[in-house]
Amino acid sequence: MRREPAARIIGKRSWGDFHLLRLESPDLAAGASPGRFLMIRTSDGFDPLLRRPLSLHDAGDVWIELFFRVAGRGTALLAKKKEGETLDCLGPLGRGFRMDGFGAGRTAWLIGGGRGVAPLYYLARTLISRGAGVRVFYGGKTSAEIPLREKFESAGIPLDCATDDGSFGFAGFVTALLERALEGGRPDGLFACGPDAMMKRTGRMALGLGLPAQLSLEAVMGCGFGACWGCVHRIKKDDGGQWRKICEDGPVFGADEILWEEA
Amino acid sequence: MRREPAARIIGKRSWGDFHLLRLESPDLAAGASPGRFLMIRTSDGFDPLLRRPLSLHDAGDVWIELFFRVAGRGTALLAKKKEGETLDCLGPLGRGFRMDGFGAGRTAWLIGGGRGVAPLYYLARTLISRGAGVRVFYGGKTSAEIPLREKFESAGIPLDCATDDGSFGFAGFVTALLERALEGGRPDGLFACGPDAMMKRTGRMALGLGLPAQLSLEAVMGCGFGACWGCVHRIKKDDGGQWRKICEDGPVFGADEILWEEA
Amino acid sequence: MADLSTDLGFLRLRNPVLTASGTFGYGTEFLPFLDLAAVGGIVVKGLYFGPREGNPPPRLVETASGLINAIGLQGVGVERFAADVLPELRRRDTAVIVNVCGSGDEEYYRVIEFLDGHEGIAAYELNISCPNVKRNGACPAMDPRATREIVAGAKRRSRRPVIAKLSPNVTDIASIARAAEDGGADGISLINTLLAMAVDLDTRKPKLGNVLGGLSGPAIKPVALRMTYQAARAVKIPVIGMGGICTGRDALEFMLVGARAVQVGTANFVDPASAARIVREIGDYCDARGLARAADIVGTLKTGL
Amino acid sequence: MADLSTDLGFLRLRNPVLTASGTFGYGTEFLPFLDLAAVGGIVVKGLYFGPREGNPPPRLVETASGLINAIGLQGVGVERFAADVLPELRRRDTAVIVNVCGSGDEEYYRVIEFLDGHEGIAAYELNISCPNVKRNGACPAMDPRATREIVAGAKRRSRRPVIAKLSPNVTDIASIARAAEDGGADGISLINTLLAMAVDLDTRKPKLGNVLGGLSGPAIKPVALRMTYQAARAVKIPVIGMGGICTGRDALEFMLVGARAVQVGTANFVDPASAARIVREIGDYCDARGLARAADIVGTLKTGL
Ligand SMILES: Cc1cc2nc3c(=O)[nH]c(=O)nc-3n(C[C@H](O)[C@H](O)[C@H](O)COP(=O)(O)OP(=O)(O)OC[C@H]3O[C@@H](n4cnc5c(N)ncnc54)[C@H](O)[C@@H]3O)c2cc1C
Ligand SMILES: Cc1cc2nc3c(=O)[nH]c(=O)nc-3n(C[C@H](O)[C@H](O)[C@H](O)COP(=O)(O)OP(=O)(O)OC[C@H]3O[C@@H](n4cnc5c(N)ncnc54)[C@H](O)[C@@H]3O)c2cc1C
Ligand SMILES: Cc1cc2nc3c(=O)[nH]c(=O)nc-3n(C[C@H](O)[C@H](O)[C@H](O)COP(=O)(O)O)c2cc1C
Ligand SMILES: Cc1cc2nc3c(=O)[nH]c(=O)nc-3n(C[C@H](O)[C@H](O)[C@H](O)COP(=O)(O)O)c2cc1C
Ligand code: FES
Ligand code: FES
Repeated sequence: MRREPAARIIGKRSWGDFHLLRLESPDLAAGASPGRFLMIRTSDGFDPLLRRPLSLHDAGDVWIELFFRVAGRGTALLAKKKEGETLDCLGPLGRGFRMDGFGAGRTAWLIGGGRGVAPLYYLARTLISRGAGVRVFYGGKTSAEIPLREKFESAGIPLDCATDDGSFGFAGFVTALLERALEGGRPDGLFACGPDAMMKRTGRMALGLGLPAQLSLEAVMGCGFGACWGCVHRIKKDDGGQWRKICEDGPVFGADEILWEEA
Repeated sequence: MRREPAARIIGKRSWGDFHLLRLESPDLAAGASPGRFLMIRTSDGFDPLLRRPLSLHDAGDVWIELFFRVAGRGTALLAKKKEGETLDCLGPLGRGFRMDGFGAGRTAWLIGGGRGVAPLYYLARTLISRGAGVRVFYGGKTSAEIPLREKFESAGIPLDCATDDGSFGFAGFVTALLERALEGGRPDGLFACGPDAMMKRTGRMALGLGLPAQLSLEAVMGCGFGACWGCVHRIKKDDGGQWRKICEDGPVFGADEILWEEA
Repeated sequence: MADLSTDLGFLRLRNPVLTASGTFGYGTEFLPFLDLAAVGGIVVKGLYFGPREGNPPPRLVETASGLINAIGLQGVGVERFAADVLPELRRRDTAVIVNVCGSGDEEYYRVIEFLDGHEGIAAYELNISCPNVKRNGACPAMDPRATREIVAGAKRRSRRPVIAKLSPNVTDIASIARAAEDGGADGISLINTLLAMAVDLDTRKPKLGNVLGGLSGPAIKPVALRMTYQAARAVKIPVIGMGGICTGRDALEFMLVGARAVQVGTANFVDPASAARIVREIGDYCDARGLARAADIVGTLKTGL
Repeated sequence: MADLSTDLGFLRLRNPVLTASGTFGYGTEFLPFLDLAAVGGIVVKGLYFGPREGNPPPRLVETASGLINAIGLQGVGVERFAADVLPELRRRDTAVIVNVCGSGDEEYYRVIEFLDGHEGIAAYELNISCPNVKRNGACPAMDPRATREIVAGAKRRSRRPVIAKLSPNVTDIASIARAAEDGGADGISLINTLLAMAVDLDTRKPKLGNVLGGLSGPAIKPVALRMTYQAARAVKIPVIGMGGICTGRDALEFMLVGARAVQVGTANFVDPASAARIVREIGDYCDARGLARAADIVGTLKTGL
């Protein structure tokens, strides 16, 4: 029977609205793989009521890390937690990135925007440890919104940054940076996480070039483990589409599976 | 226009379930007098929704103190607050103890049980500074429930303690201790704060002996400033009684004004 | 600065924020906390003809993001209101709406006839929806016919505009709203509290002296918003929305679904300056979005229907 | 250890805690978190005859202490349920109640007739109260006559007990409860969700793909408790209470006002082991108070009426 482990915060770093927590928990670490996520309680009371989904940002033998941006009340409460406090976490949940085939001699390009970069650090580390070549494209509105660039760099992960305002790296969307890079060469696969618009664009690009791409999707989640049917996205089926659960069948889907609604 | 001052916690002490907070706030201190109270928010969210009433436990020129016992969710949240954090407080509110006439040569006996002792420290200090003779009767279930006894003693306030289990001082209710003391002598007035049963008993005793007594009553409070009519208690009027607001017309009433409902 | 003024047809308000009846006392309780001229107007505590005792305590229970009350409309009655409170309110620059109560239709009419003889009242709000008085929570606003009749009766007698305050404890709020309109109401306001209950497991007794009470506060906002939306689509007279409003954004959401003005209730207890703060927040929102008039947002929800 | 067993007349349960339909999937989703044999029984997600697409997202909005959903009963239909889910559930030692849906009366009956041919179902719960399907939130449980007729129709066809699940979106819950009883229901369950709405101020659009949705969770508990109380006093058949139950004490409060069993809904999302924990907490409470049988608390509220 899976229990809800109360994980202790053993490390914390903050950059403005962005926060990184390291939790001690062999249970959570045991089920960890890149792209999977936890459902986390942010208050003891009933307001906010629901848990919040956060991706595994990294994991070791007895610890995991979370990286998040304050988006509303739940994440604001989470940002107030201090070292030594415990978090009520459920997980790891969902189907993460599929890395089979990505070993020596294969290259993977990872694209993340804003908080969407969270799962990519863990993914990059894991792919590299399998021998794959990795390049990360990391975008934000301003240089303050790409706080993890040093972390990637000091881990020796090749990194290209983009900021909308040009305050660091390429000036423009990270998808435009990716587009430019794709003119110069092709990886064996793309892995992306970020807002819907970015996922849609990355997916289109990949499909256009015939590149396999895995996209991690977001949705408001009621439960995180397949019980509420609240988190659906349209996924291809036969000749049409079908609402499938992001929490259970995803959050990572192939770009070729995803159907985007007309806006 | 009265504002809600956000008061900073500049000191904290705890004894198990009991906590003492010192808040820096010239605004709150300005309106302070013994028996008045504050309405305090315990959460940023909507659960708990309402403020919680807490008496002034002491006050100086730019600070006030609160002394409370964890009774439920609101006070539990309050107990978690740390030095340096701010509290959203409304007040001081209500009509406190009336001390006119209590100067040199007059004696006041103060009776408090459990958290009900909170306002009596401030009252005792103030009466003493006016020259009155003061004696405090302080009761709790066990010795752990009378944590303020050292504080009273080091302030030189004469103190008689009672515990239900006899683990400290007189063995029995503080009202029984008072009863015994009244056999040996009479003060010029009684001042009491505690649970309803204790207030009822103290009031009866005072009326029987023809002693003036002021009792501080409790009720669940919606607003604390007279707007919701939620906190009423039956108060004598002409030949009958009338629901009067504890927050505005009290919380301190004369024992001779209060009508107790039959249980 | 955006224009916040609000036209209810029968009444022009400086801004769309009123205080809800029973949550703002007689107004004077709030003088230490806010300037009455900062809000669009105040709806005073429900008035019966004579003074009322109200229900035995406990009268309040806090629930998850909500509050149940069973005050039972304790109050001073019209004579003392007219003698003591009205003169005080007349000196403040604010629209005063009186929440009118009655044990039967006749009492409502007597309250109106009495108050019609006094100045300083902008409109009456007929409280036909209070669940705290009768022990089963019944009220005229639960039935279209009773609603139409009492509104028509009040209109016939009143020299002032009449707003019908509706109950959420109904199957079909649209039909009740239409009944109020048919009866001649100048406007409707909703929602009053949801009939509710709390019990003490240990003593096995109800937590309220009155057994049943009315639920208010943020907990009920999603229901209030839905009913305001349904009512606003059902009638042509102006709708005043309320239920759990705590911020300027909350207020604007009610306007978005069709309310021309809003009332702030339980929030006044938590933060006595709420109503004035909400006015400021509405202004700030409009300014930030470049909206010239707050009223332009009324009923502009895009449902794709 | 107190005896937690619960007799609904038509069904004996090991304890009074069921999981509420739509909040517990088909049961199997929870196998990693709890032992299905620990709860009194499970009510599976609402089933139409055929597979259903459900509503477009967004389908959920969190509110103060509550959750609005407009899932729209996405589901696999009876054939796949009988083929894939039922055999799996039969292997678990728990009572399975199927929540039966329909677009019209006939579809309800077809679901029942089909499922009557399969083993491993303890009872049907007629979902005549789902506010998420039609855009105005209407449902049979809003009308006494429609309730009586559909219940009677289901009873005539079913070889199994039929529980009618009632809507809170009504003026008079007692009359609907009696209509279900008159129609021959073996029990009633309540409340389904409160019809609600949320809007996005900035985009001026509804926050739910379906515009309206149903409010659940702790926010609605005071309303649910009141309606359970009123319904239990109106009928003789057993009442199953729900709405915001998160703890053993919550569950016992519903029993105190007259529910013979309870259902746990939204709490399953927050803590997937909720239902089993609530069973434990009921046991602990009874033991601490020296209550030999949890069922003894049913309907023992002292109202002084
Ligand atoms: C599988 C998954 C993994 C995620 N991983 C991370 C992560 O590693 N780091 C990170 O910073 N964020 C992550 N998110 C997003 C994160 O869950 C939301 O930012 C968070 O739930 C917002 O909660 P809140 O209470 O702070 O904001 P709220 O006040 O609830 O909402 C603020 C705004 O965000 C929107 N929102 C709320 N929940 C979600 C959601 N689940 N998805 C998208 N938008 C939402 C709301 O509609 C609103 O506009 C992830 C989301 C999913 C689905
Ligand atoms: C004027 C006044 C002054 C007070 N001063 C102090 C003080 O200085 N120190 C102190 O420790 N306590 C004081 N109290 C009591 C204190 O307000 C309550 O203990 C507190 O509100 C409980 O909140 P909670 O959220 O912790 O408990 P809840 O979970 O709200 O309730 C726990 C239990 O306490 C009961 N309760 C809740 N509110 C009150 C209330 N206002 N009065 C009585 N019972 C209540 C509830 O019914 C419940 O049984 C005072 C009360 C009043 C009215
Ligand atoms: C303590 C209290 C007293 C109330 N008294 C009245 C009243 O006298 N007349 C009335 O029409 N509504 C009364 N109401 C209902 C409010 O005016 C309002 O309709 C309801 O509380 C919903 O708004 P809210 O959620 O903002 O509080 C009262 C509400 C509360 C909480
Ligand atoms: C996401 C969700 C889906 C639901 N689906 C159904 C359903 O299929 N059939 C049904 O009768 N009730 C359904 N309900 C209502 C619940 O069974 C229950 O009546 C309601 O949520 C109140 O209980 P709660 O507050 O404990 O959640 C659903 C509720 C939620 C939150
Ligand atoms: S979040 Fe509940 S099914 Fe996906
Ligand atoms: S607490 Fe509101 S009137 Fe006293």
